[in-house]
Amino acid sequence: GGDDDSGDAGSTDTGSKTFEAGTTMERLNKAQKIVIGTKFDQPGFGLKGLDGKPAGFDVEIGKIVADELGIPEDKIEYIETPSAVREEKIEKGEADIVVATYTINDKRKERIDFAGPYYVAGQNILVKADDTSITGPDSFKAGDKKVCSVQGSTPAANIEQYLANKGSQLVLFDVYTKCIDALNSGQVNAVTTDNVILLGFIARNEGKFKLAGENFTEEPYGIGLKKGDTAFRTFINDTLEKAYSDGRYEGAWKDTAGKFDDQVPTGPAVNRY
Amino acid sequence: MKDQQTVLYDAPGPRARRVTLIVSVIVVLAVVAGAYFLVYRPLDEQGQFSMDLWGPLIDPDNEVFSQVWARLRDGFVATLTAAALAIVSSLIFGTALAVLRIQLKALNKRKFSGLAAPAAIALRTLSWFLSIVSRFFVEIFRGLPVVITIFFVASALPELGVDLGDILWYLVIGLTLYNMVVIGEILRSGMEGLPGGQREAAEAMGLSSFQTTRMILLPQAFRIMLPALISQLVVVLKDTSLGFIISYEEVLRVSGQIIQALPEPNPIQVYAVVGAIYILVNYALSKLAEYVQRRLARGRKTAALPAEQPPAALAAEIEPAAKV
Amino acid sequence: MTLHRAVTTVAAGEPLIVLDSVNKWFGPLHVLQDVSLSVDRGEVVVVIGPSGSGKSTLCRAINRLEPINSGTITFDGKPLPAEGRALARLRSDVGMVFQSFNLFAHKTILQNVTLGPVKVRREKSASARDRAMTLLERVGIASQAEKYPAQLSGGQQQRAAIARALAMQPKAMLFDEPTSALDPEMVGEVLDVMTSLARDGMTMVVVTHEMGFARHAANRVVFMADGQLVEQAPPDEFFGSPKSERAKDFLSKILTH
Amino acid sequence: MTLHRAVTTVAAGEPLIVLDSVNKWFGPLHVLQDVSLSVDRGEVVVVIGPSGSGKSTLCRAINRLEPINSGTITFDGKPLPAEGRALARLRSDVGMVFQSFNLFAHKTILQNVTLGPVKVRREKSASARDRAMTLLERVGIASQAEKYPAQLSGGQQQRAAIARALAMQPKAMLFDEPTSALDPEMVGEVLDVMTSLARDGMTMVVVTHEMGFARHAANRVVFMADGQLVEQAPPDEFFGSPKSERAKDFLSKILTH
Amino acid sequence: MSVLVDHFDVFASGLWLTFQLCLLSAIGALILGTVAAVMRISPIPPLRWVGTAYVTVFRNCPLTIVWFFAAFGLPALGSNADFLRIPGLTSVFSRLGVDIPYFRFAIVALSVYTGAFVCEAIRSGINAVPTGQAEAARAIGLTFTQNLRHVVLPQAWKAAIVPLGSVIIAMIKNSALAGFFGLVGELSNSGVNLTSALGEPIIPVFIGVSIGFLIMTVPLGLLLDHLERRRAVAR
Ligand SMILES: Nc1ncnc2c1ncn2[C@@H]1O[C@H](COP(=O)(O)OP(=O)(O)OP(=O)(O)O)[C@@H](O)[C@H]1O
Ligand SMILES: Nc1ncnc2c1ncn2[C@@H]1O[C@H](COP(=O)(O)OP(=O)(O)OP(=O)(O)O)[C@@H](O)[C@H]1O
Ligand SMILES: [Mg+2]
Ligand SMILES: [Mg+2]
Repeated sequence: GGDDDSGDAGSTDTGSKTFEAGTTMERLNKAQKIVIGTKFDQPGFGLKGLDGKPAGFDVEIGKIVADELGIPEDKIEYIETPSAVREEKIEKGEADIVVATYTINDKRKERIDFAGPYYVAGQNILVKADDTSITGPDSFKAGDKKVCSVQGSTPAANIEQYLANKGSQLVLFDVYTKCIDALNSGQVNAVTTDNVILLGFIARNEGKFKLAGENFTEEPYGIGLKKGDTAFRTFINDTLEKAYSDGRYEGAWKDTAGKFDDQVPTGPAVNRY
Repeated sequence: MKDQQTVLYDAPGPRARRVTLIVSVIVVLAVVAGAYFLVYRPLDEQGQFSMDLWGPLIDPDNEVFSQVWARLRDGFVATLTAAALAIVSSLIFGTALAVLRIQLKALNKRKFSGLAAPAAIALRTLSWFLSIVSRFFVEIFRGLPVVITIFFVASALPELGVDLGDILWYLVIGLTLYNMVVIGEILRSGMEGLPGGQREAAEAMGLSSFQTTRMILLPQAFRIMLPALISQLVVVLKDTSLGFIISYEEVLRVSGQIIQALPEPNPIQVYAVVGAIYILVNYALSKLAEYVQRRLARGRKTAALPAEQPPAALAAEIEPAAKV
Repeated sequence: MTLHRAVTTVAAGEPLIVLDSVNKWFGPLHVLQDVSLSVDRGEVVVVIGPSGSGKSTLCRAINRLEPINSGTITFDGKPLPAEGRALARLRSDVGMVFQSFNLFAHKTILQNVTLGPVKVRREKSASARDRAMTLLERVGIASQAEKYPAQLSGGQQQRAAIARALAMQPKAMLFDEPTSALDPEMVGEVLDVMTSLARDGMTMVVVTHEMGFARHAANRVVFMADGQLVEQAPPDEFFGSPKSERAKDFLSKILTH
Repeated sequence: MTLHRAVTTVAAGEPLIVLDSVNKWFGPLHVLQDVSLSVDRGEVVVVIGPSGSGKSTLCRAINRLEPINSGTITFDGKPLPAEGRALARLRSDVGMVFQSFNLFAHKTILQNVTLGPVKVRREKSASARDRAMTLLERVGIASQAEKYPAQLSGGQQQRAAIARALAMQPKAMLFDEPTSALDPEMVGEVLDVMTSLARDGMTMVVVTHEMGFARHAANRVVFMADGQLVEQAPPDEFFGSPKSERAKDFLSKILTH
Repeated sequence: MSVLVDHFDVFASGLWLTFQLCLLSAIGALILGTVAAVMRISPIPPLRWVGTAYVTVFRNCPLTIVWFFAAFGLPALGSNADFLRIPGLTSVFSRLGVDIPYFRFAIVALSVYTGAFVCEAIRSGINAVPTGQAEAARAIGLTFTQNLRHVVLPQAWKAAIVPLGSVIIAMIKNSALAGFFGLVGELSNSGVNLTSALGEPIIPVFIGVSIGFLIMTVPLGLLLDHLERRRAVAR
């Protein structure tokens, strides 16, 4: 992880931050501790490294928020929040915020609130570098191309509608690395999920893979927090905007997901609903 | 008791020994050739034996060697923790279940003629009801895939407002639900498989039904079933790997994370190493079961080792290596 | 049938065990058919008969290991209790010795013998132990007290089982083919113990094929066939001149070879 | 030892089975110690001795169900073959009857009896069947031919087992405690069959505890103890005046009760 | 509970696919297990070693690892398990013939893993035949193969039926892992898909999945209990 140069601007004045009494910000600052939910198995965004600590763009965003709350890095506790349990962890208060490639949608907003988005991903398709037969999701309609994704994921549900025959075209695993192995050894022709994840694999396997065409969905990643905590949501949105402008956002990207995609994204406009 | 195998054919004479030798040599050659052409060569051509892939696992000088093994160790500790907790609680609850079912069986035969009619009817209904419930419990958890049970526990309990915090506990409960039923049935069939004379002798002496179960049947069932119980430990140890479904960080899930974090992904190598460790540990356990079995057969501190004790629908898991 | 009743009521002493018109079915099989029998205090009754005639069932009915379908069984003046504490108390008054010994395999001989007195009679374990050792002495296996059943020969195990039954200070003893599972050279040692018990005045019901024992130790021989009590008489009379055809036939089969 | 050899070679007839200095170990246990024995054609030899003395092992060694460690066994003038067809042929010449019958549980009585002739001797199944029925007739269970072993009484099963052995038209028969697993009233029927076989001149080696049979059917009684062949003599002589202490002791134990 | 009705087709087709997988794997496991068992009782030591090694490895290794090697090790060896595209079978079990090999890999994984347990069940059946039977057969002069064919195996088969049934039940339950190794549309995978991707409530969906498995396992278990009781009485 490249956290050494991103946080020091704020970490010197830890104690000096003050927040309005009764807010979540004040509570967390007083406690000098925050629990951040993230993924442990998502290269580039949240992946548990060999040192046992998670690293990635989501983790860096979490650190920026913590820093703004006056909490030093070593006081952050990370818990794993796989897709299925994210809402629950927030509702129960087990995680103060969840930064975990968390697509904002209305169904989820019924249970929790989102700050952000801080990044807009989109579903895309990964193919072998010399493959010209697949140019987008429509290439699957013919029924002869096989595609891989992860069990129970939104990308898997999205791609299904482009398939002529699910049984002979779709392969699902529990993690994307298995899809990459299957693509490598020829059991499938393509892997589909959010572009950033795919970019990670392109970078790790130099010259072997490429993206086939443009993103065909929009996946705005947000930061999940307890429903109704508007003050906290506003605070995080402010923090994000601040980070866009003062270079911390760019730094976070470059050290993590930027290793796969040198094109630094512009911070998307936050949605203060 | 002689092994069936040893009486199937005669002690070999000179000609039989010669034939055996020739066939043996052919078999060995075939196995070696098969291993070379079907396994070694294709893997080697793909560079699966390169040190880039194996280094992090077997080369102490590799820069990530110690980190990889530190994580693997944490994974194994997590695996062993879950397995140990699960086996202990399965033993406790399984024993209770077995005793309950045996007692209910005895109770269902009683007429409670000494009591007033309503009380007798109430007691008989209660014991009948409990028998049905325990039977259902057994059938359901014995028939469900353990993955499903674990997943169900981990998602249903929080939804019902029971929050245990650490996912370890969901895994332990899921494993326990299945294994307590299996162990309960092992013990129950062990008790029922004891020579009928043991129970009769105890009852003829004036011991109550519960005393008989507790002092005469259960201790002997434990001894007889010890090998099967140890083999069940192997099952639990293997099944902890199903914790990945609720993202419990046991050794296989940790392995997955290691593979993703290494610069050169090497799933085949990592899983081969982890698999080998699993096999070694479980093999040692089944050897222990075998040893215990032999000691029991020699010492015969129990009334009898029934000819075959695994109850239907369980034998697969409990059949100790020693027995078969 | 009435004849038998007459015989038994004429006998000296006071009846300890009385079976009256006992019937027992196993499903469609009528294994005890209207059996009436009375055993006096101090009497030794030997039951013989072909395999499957219901001898074991009779024996087991007396301490209600086998419930009966009709008729009554009285022990020491009281009808057999049906279940629960009362039944357990009755059973502790009737010692039972099985063909297959049925020693508790996970306990030493001494523990086998003291278990009943301590757990059922709630005796002090020290005194139970002392009495157990005396009994083991009496049946000649005091030196084996600390061993497990599997370490003993069949004859020794059966003698331990007798000591275990005696430890409850029973009013009567039931023996169900106590020597059938023994190697021939061990039969004698068990019969010796039983003979000495009989001499000491224990009330005994013994199912056995050992005609020698029946001849010299029994007060009365009872012959069963097909669930019926066919004939009963003192041993001399029974072996000398059996009345029924079936008894003659049976005796000819087992005494010729 | 030399004495015994002398006795057997003096005997009339021609030896069919000859054991010479046979030794057999089970691990450290020396179960046959330098055993020499010769059985003549038509002779009936009864082997007795305490449990564990090696009687069964001796019996099983004769048709090589148990290989021996040293010494030689000759059958009908030829040493026992070690393996293969020759061994199978030898075994088909030696009938064996076990204590636990060992009838093939999944075949009818008739199938049990015809299996050997058809599969080993390659007889036509019709002729094998005819002969089987004659044999079943002879042992008195022809009416049970179509039943499965489990449907028969012990005595009937053992007689079927004898018929099965006879169906191979053996030159000698080995019996290992053929009546020990039987109810007492069935012992007679099996012994009767064996006695008639003996009368017909079959060469027989019989391990048994039935002293009556030994007395009236045996030409010679062999007493074993601790793996050794301690004493052998005609039955009258052996039962009348046993020479060795161990034989006296053994006889006193099994004949008194 | 309306999920069960709304998505009945999903559950039904999941059950059907799981059933196909189990049926084919059971056949494979029985074949492998029988071969291994024969090897393990043969008089040829290296055959016994191979049989023993097979059983030791697969009994002691978690199924997830076995499955991993079936799904990723086989491709590494250059195989798509095409030997399972058996002409007659592919027309009945269409998944067997599709280009995606994961149904075939699933069969390989389950068969190879279960075969080890089948081997032990068969051996336990052989051991359950009283030794006297084989001895009596030898005593009338039957050879090793005659002995096996006419005396031991016909009886062992009966004794092995119950343990074999238990092994098959365990296999049916183990098939629930197929969804994690590339097989789309199998019962448990359908459940995960309904809850995670389509956001259906967890409890009813998993009750549906559970019913699907119990439909297969419980009757089989009851049948075995029954067989076992009958055998116990017969004995
Ligand atoms: N638990 C039972 N269930 C069904 N039938 C039984 C049961 N116990 C005994 N029987 C049958 O009842 C009849 C009498 O059995 P019992 O054991 O009393 O005979 P026995 O005279 O003791 O015979 P043996 O000399 O063989 O011991 C037999 O036909 C037997 O098969
Ligand atoms: N397969 C075996 N392995 C090890 N020891 C054995 C084996 N078979 C028999 N023995 C031992 O060899 C000795 C002789 O056994 P054997 O069966 O020949 O005695 P036996 O005289 O027939 O006794 P019994 O009257 O009890 O049948 C015994 O001590 C027995 O324990
Ligand atoms: Mg009886
Ligand atoms: Mg013997």
